[in-house]
Amino acid sequence: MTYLFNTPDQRREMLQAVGAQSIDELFDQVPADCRLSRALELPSPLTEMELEREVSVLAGRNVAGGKRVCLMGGGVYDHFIPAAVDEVVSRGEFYTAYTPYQAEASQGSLQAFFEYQSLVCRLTGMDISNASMYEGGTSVSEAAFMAMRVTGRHDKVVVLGSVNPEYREVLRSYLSNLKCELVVLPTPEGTAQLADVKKALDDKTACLVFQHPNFFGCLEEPEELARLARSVGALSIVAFDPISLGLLRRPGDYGADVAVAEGQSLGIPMQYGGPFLGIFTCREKFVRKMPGRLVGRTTDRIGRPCYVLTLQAREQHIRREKATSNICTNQGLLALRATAYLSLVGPQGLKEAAELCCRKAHYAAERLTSIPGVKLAFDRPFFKEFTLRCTGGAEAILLKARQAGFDLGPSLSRFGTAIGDSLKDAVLVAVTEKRTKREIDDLAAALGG
Amino acid sequence: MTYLFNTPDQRREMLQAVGAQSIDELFDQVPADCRLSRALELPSPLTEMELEREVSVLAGRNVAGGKRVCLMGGGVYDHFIPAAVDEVVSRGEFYTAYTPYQAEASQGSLQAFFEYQSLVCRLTGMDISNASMYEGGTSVSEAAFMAMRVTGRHDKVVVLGSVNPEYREVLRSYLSNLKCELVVLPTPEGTAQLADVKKALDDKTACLVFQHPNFFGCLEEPEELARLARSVGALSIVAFDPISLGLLRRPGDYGADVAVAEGQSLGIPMQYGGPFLGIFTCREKFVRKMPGRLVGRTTDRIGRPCYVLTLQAREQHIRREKATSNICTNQGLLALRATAYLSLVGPQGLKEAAELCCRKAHYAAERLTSIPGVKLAFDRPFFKEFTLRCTGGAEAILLKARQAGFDLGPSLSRFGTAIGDSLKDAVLVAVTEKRTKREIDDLAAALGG
Amino acid sequence: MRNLLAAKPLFELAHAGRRGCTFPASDVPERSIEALVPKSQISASLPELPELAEPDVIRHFVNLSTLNMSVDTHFYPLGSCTMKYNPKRHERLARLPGLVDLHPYQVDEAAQGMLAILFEMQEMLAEISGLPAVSLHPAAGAQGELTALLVAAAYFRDKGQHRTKVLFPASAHGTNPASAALAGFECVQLKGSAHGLVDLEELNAHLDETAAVFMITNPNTLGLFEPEIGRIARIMHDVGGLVYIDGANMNAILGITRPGDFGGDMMHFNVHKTFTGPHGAGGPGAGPIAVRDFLADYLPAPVVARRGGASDKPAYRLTVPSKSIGRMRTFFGNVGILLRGYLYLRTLGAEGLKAVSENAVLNANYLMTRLSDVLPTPHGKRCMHEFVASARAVQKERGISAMDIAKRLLDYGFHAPTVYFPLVVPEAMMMEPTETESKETLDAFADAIHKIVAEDPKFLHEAPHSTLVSRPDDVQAARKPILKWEPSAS
Amino acid sequence: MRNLLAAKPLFELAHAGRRGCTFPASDVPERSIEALVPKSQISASLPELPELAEPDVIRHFVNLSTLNMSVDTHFYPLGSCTMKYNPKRHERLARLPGLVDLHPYQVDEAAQGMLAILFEMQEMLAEISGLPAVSLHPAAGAQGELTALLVAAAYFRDKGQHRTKVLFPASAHGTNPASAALAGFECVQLKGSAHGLVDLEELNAHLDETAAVFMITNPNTLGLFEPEIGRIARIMHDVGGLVYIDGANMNAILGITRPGDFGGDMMHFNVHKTFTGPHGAGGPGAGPIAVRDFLADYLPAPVVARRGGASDKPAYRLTVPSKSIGRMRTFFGNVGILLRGYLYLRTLGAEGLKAVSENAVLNANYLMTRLSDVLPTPHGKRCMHEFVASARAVQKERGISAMDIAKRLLDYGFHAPTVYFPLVVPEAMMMEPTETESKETLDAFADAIHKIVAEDPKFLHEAPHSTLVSRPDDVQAARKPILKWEPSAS
Ligand SMILES: Cc1ncc(COP(=O)(O)O)c(C=O)c1O
Ligand SMILES: Cc1ncc(COP(=O)(O)O)c(C=O)c1O
Repeated sequence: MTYLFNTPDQRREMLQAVGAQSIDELFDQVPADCRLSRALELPSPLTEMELEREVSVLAGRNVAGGKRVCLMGGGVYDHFIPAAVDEVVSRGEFYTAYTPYQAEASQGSLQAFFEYQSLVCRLTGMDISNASMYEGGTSVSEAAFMAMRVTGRHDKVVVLGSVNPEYREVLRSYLSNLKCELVVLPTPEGTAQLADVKKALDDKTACLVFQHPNFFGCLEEPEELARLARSVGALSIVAFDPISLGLLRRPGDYGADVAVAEGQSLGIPMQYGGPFLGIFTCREKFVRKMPGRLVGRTTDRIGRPCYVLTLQAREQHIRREKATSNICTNQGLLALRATAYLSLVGPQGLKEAAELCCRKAHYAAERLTSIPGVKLAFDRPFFKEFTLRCTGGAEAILLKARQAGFDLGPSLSRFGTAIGDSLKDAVLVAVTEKRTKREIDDLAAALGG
Repeated sequence: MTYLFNTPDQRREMLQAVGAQSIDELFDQVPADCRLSRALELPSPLTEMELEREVSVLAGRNVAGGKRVCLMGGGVYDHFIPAAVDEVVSRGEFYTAYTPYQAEASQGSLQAFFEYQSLVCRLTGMDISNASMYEGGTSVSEAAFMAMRVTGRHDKVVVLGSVNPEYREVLRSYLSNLKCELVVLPTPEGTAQLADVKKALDDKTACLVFQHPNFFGCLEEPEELARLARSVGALSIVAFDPISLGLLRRPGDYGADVAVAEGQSLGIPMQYGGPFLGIFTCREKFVRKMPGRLVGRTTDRIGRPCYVLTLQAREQHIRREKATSNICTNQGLLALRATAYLSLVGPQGLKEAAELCCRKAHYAAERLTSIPGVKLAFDRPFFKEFTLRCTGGAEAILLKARQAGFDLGPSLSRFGTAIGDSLKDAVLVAVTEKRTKREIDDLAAALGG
Repeated sequence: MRNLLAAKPLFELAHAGRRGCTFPASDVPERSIEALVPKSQISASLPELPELAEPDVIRHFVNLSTLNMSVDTHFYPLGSCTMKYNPKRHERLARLPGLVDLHPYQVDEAAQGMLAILFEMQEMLAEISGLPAVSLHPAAGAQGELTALLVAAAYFRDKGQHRTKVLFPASAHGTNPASAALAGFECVQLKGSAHGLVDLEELNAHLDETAAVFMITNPNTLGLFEPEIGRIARIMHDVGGLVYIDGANMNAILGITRPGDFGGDMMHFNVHKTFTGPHGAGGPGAGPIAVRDFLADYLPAPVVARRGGASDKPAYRLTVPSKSIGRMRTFFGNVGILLRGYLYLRTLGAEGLKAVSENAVLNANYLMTRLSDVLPTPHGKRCMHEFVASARAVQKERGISAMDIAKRLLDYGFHAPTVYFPLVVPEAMMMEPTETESKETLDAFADAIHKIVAEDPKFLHEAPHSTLVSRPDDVQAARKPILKWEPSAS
Repeated sequence: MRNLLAAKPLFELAHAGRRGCTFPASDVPERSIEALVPKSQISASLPELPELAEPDVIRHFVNLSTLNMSVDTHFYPLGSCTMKYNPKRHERLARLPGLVDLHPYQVDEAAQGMLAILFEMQEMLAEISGLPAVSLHPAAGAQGELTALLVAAAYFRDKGQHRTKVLFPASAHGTNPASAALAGFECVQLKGSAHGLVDLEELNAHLDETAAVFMITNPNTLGLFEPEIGRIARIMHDVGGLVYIDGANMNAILGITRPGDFGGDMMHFNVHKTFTGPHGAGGPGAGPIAVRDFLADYLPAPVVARRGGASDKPAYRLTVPSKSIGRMRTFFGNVGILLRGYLYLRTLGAEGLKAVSENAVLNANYLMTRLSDVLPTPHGKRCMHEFVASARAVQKERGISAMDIAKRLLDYGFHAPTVYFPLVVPEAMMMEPTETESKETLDAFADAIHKIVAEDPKFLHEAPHSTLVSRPDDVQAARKPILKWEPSAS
């Protein structure tokens, strides 16, 4: 009982002060017929030493870390995380604090989140950023809901088939009890067919959602897509890859109305899927309609500059059912990770990382497609990730790679109908700045290239 | 160049302010004939990512951590380290601070070291503790030198053969350019022969040095040894095992004049031999003769209680060649580890740990001596460590164990003449609270027991 | 030991040409980037990120951190937030490479250790809630609510029922109505009783065949256990609706009573509260939900299943419930936080978990008693894990508001309680000490409050006095929002 | 954000019966402890350690930490201490299980990765020093001195020479004479020249066939490079003695000049200074020594050797030099610190290392220039990596002492320079900015000093004003030392 403070003698004293005979008496308000009359059936307690032993054994049963070489993608990537990022988020004053409602006791977090918002605006070229959403998928949904509020159109949302299937599934769930139609435009060539997009959009459409680079790794034509949306009064919502902005044009450059992202690449470990970081940015004019917390700068009683949570009137704890979102707990500590990461890499580091990813991915694509039976699924430019089709089947190549110490994937069959049968022999391969030529060569050799 | 701040433009500005044409000019004081006219030949620089990759590979070439089971001893032990200890020493304010000379800017370290001194006094039952020495071996030497100062006897130091051979070797080196005789009393039965000790001590003897539990794991008769020393006016110096004090009598209880220890067991990882913690405690009356830093409590300008480095007149930076030791940089951060460790385990935890070590060591001794050809070297009570003789040779049993995932040892042959040929088939085995019955059984089985 | 220089805005610390993290040169055959990516896609300039060296960054953020209060440094009795101690072993173990470096799309057979942990977490939460089917998927409590409501919607759709209303008491947390609205329900807010409890008549008055879900936090926001919870559930079930238990206050009743036992059909846990997340200055959390058997098939995907019987296939796998509402987020869930919750539960066991609630409730009652002379608690003679005291008396007598006391507490080295919530209590001060605080701390805190209410009111209006800033101007912040740093603004 | 409650002495936070770390029950067959260990050996009572829970301990030490200044938080221009930034990658990598969990007696074939690192560290230090034989064994600089002096003693003994004297300038660091005395040498302290350098005549006057070693810090304590170092070495060699270079100030000359090139026969490095240890609030350090070929056989054991040629034996092994003086401590050395030094050198490479010194020297010269109007530097128009300014003028004119300025700097958020050392400079303020500080920081520091010297002297005598305590009473502390907490003393 390492965490409980009061000793039996103290508990007695306290009960006496309270005027109760026993601790049980304090629970008198709980009706007898609701009380659990037995002990919970949970595994027996463990000391720290035992816990460490047991969990280390379990961790050892995962194929991860150590000598593995990770080329997996699909929205989560094995990017390098500088040690200084870990150091920043390891400060107890950050990670054991609550949401910074009490401004005087939270200037550290508040300023850090203000800096996060500022950095993300600069990264994306967008006007404003909130202080984080749950992750990339819900950011897309929140963006679509905001588009409905902004446009007043609640009937139709158009999303490209080249958008991460999980993002699309989340959107479908979020819309499942509403009357809004979700139109998914197939992208058999790996990217949007502009003519189809144009056809799908109309004056009932709240927004067009696309991803760039998209789920298959391919580059879309973002400026065109944003223009098409604009032309029918819909918002363009792009899901981008933060690392790609060390090389590619920014959402603000190509006219996106809302730019969201999974921020995992910015210094966040893969940890089997979360916690990650939902980045959410948009045009200034949407500020009072946007979801999520915002930190603003102001001055204090005697004019000193300081930071506070602001525009809270949008949020659930004030506006309740009229709130712009139901989000309360967000992903503060991950936003702090991204802040530290962006501060450390700076413009030049981000460029280096992006170019390394790009170069190595192209080298890997070249090497892997030299393997008989393996080819690129799409003839489209890509950034750091690409889709391979494998005559021998997706699972076979993944297994072969895994046995040689390389993790590829996911296999697109994992996504079922959200991707469809036509790509069930396909796998994703992502190459980050961490991979070396040697590893890529070894992988190709292991796969028979 | 992640660590260098000034950019080329700033360097130019600064040079201008300084009135120099170039950085080179600043080095004009270095005579030309001393200047290195070539670049240093060092390995090429590595980015953080490369460094991590390279060092991880090297770390992987050591047989350590992960799935190994460590039963090695000889002064360094695989005790459990609570995560909270790591958290405390990971605070940048502690580990990136200097020696707390500037008291107002160092109250955190000063108070922590004051608490360290207090805890160590309570642990040992001794009057005073300094704020740390390098490690156990030099603590022994420093104690012997203090004994010479205190007794005014500079001719003879007596040390038992059952003292850690490395402690004895250090003492020999420290005395190598002095006229002091170092008498080592053999302990063929594993512990001191009191009659021999008595014979060896005389009124020229500065001190008697013994270890308890001793290097072979055996328990000495500390009270008798202290008494024998006292009877000739020599100081008794004991090297103890901090964990053993959860069970065994304290140096203060049995009348030691000086009690020193290797503090590694108190929350410090094994890290191939250092940095560790030299514990140094003694009687109050030696305070002005003792080596090492001391933190004292005092009050400030307006009477507030506070902490300062004190009795610095003993130290090299004030007393120079008359100083009580040459130590300057000590082992502050390791003292902080021990402070956190002792605070966390408390009296009850220390008792639990000590008893677990003792019980498991005895179980292990029983199991291992049931292996044909393996027997205890000494018929003496022991605490957590014991010496085995192996008919098949020491190296053979170590190798066999190692191949099965168990690390034993060291083999006593490692210590050459400091131990002697009679024990060259012997190995040490230490059993900490971390070991399980299952592991011990598996080890015994792997060795043919 | 403040260093205001290093705490300047990040952007003002930057200098052109400085580098933090650098990357190695490319080792693959050199080709120009334009040969790989169409030039039209390439940005003409780099993002305008600040240029800093690693020491700048560390000194900046370490200094910022010291401007925070936190559980590691201060007593933090923020009501409704369960600011308990976050054990350091969790941080160490959650960092094990086999856990932290695991890609979410790693195939099941290569993630058996993780799946075993998550499966066991599902099982433990089912046992603690008394509700057999668990989804670890939701990212936080609010998403748990939304998820459960969409599960309910799917269930009703499946049964061919058209239920449109979600009901909740006025004291409900803001996420309850917000989630209901987001899920496409109509929100019905019920007035509470004079005792701070659910008013059964009011509830009855709003019930009909369109009632889908009644959402209730129990123990409620006033720190009271709804004595009529059994009847409330029966009434709701009688009209064919479901009862949702907002589990934010589970810290009061672990091993004492279970939502499934007092009539709940669905609930969420806030792992970052009850199972010591930690809070991360706002997040992340994890908001797993537990539901009754008949709702299990609608749970979002994926859930972890264990293969029964002997098999040479791996024991654990991800599955999709047969009528699943789909996903509510990408990937499995906020695994890093779930893991910490798992470690907590494995450390405590059944007895330890019950002791958590016992001590949380004892601490709250003790503190309430210690403060009763100056800050009486209008609702209830006893409380559960938290209580809502009122500063109305000192406000009337001495002109000292709840806000004044809260701000002044910072000077005494304590974080403030939640103030002005819930609205039913005038000058509300909602205090939740949690079980990981000692009597000594509670006494010191109570002593501080006693001193504060005797201080000069004018002095208190200007509190805090020891912090870097005092009483920020929220109105100014909202009127002309400055939401990012700009060169001119500095 | 101070929490003075948590910063109370540890012992006052304790409460009987509270537990922090607990251990599992024994799993081996139960036997009474008395059956294992003689009763007479067993303590009748437990040590009187405080009883605390984990949250107590964390909150206590985290709060204490915030009472420190440190490199992570503040500019720390402490002269002679090389308070440079400690890279975070070092902390991460030094924690790798294969390094941190390695037992020192692991056999060589099972420690090849570690031995490879240590071997390469030896090689790199040999190259940097210009002295071919390296021992990584000593625990800190002072132990490096002692070790080298014992090496010299063994060498002279071996050559049948009876040399008894160690000479050093008056400005030598205290460890130099202390080490010489400990090693059994007679200490001869030489007066310095008016320029703060070695006085050659004075040196000559003390040289004879009993002179063993001349110890010299170069660059010296005034931040000046001894221009006559070549001649000094020749003089010393001419009488058959050896020259020891105290390498504490190596940060000034990395890749610029090498002790082996300017006549040194032996030297130590302070890895915790030059190669960014970190300092750990007093330690640990690592004080490897490098010596000339003819001294190599006397080095302490063990050293790492690489097997030449093809062999199926492991490449690296520990060896004992043929005439080794033996060990100076247990085990290999302060490996954790050596490792950080290794990581630093591998990060920087030759060019980076030279840039360290260039920038360290530029920063020092710049700061010296910025302060020259108010705190002139009496010795030298230029300095190396540090300089010793004097507050004599402000002291005379305004009654403001070096101590006043130092203490007041704390209020401005800067750590103080070293004061009143070396003694040759009146009102000395010894400043070493290091290379990891920016011009902006140096400017802010210089600005602060300019402000301070214009402040009210009386106000300054009572500085610092913003810290928890101000001007502790050292005399009281030493007169009746209180060296541990006792119940009565609180
Ligand atoms: C009663 C109650 N319900 C719901 C929530 C929302 O949970 P979360 O913040 O995890 O989304 C909270 C959190 O503050 C709460 O206190
Ligand atoms: C010039 C000089 N020599 C020697 C030393 C002693 O080194 P260490 O503290 O590592 O023992 C120091 C350290 O302060 C020093 O500055």
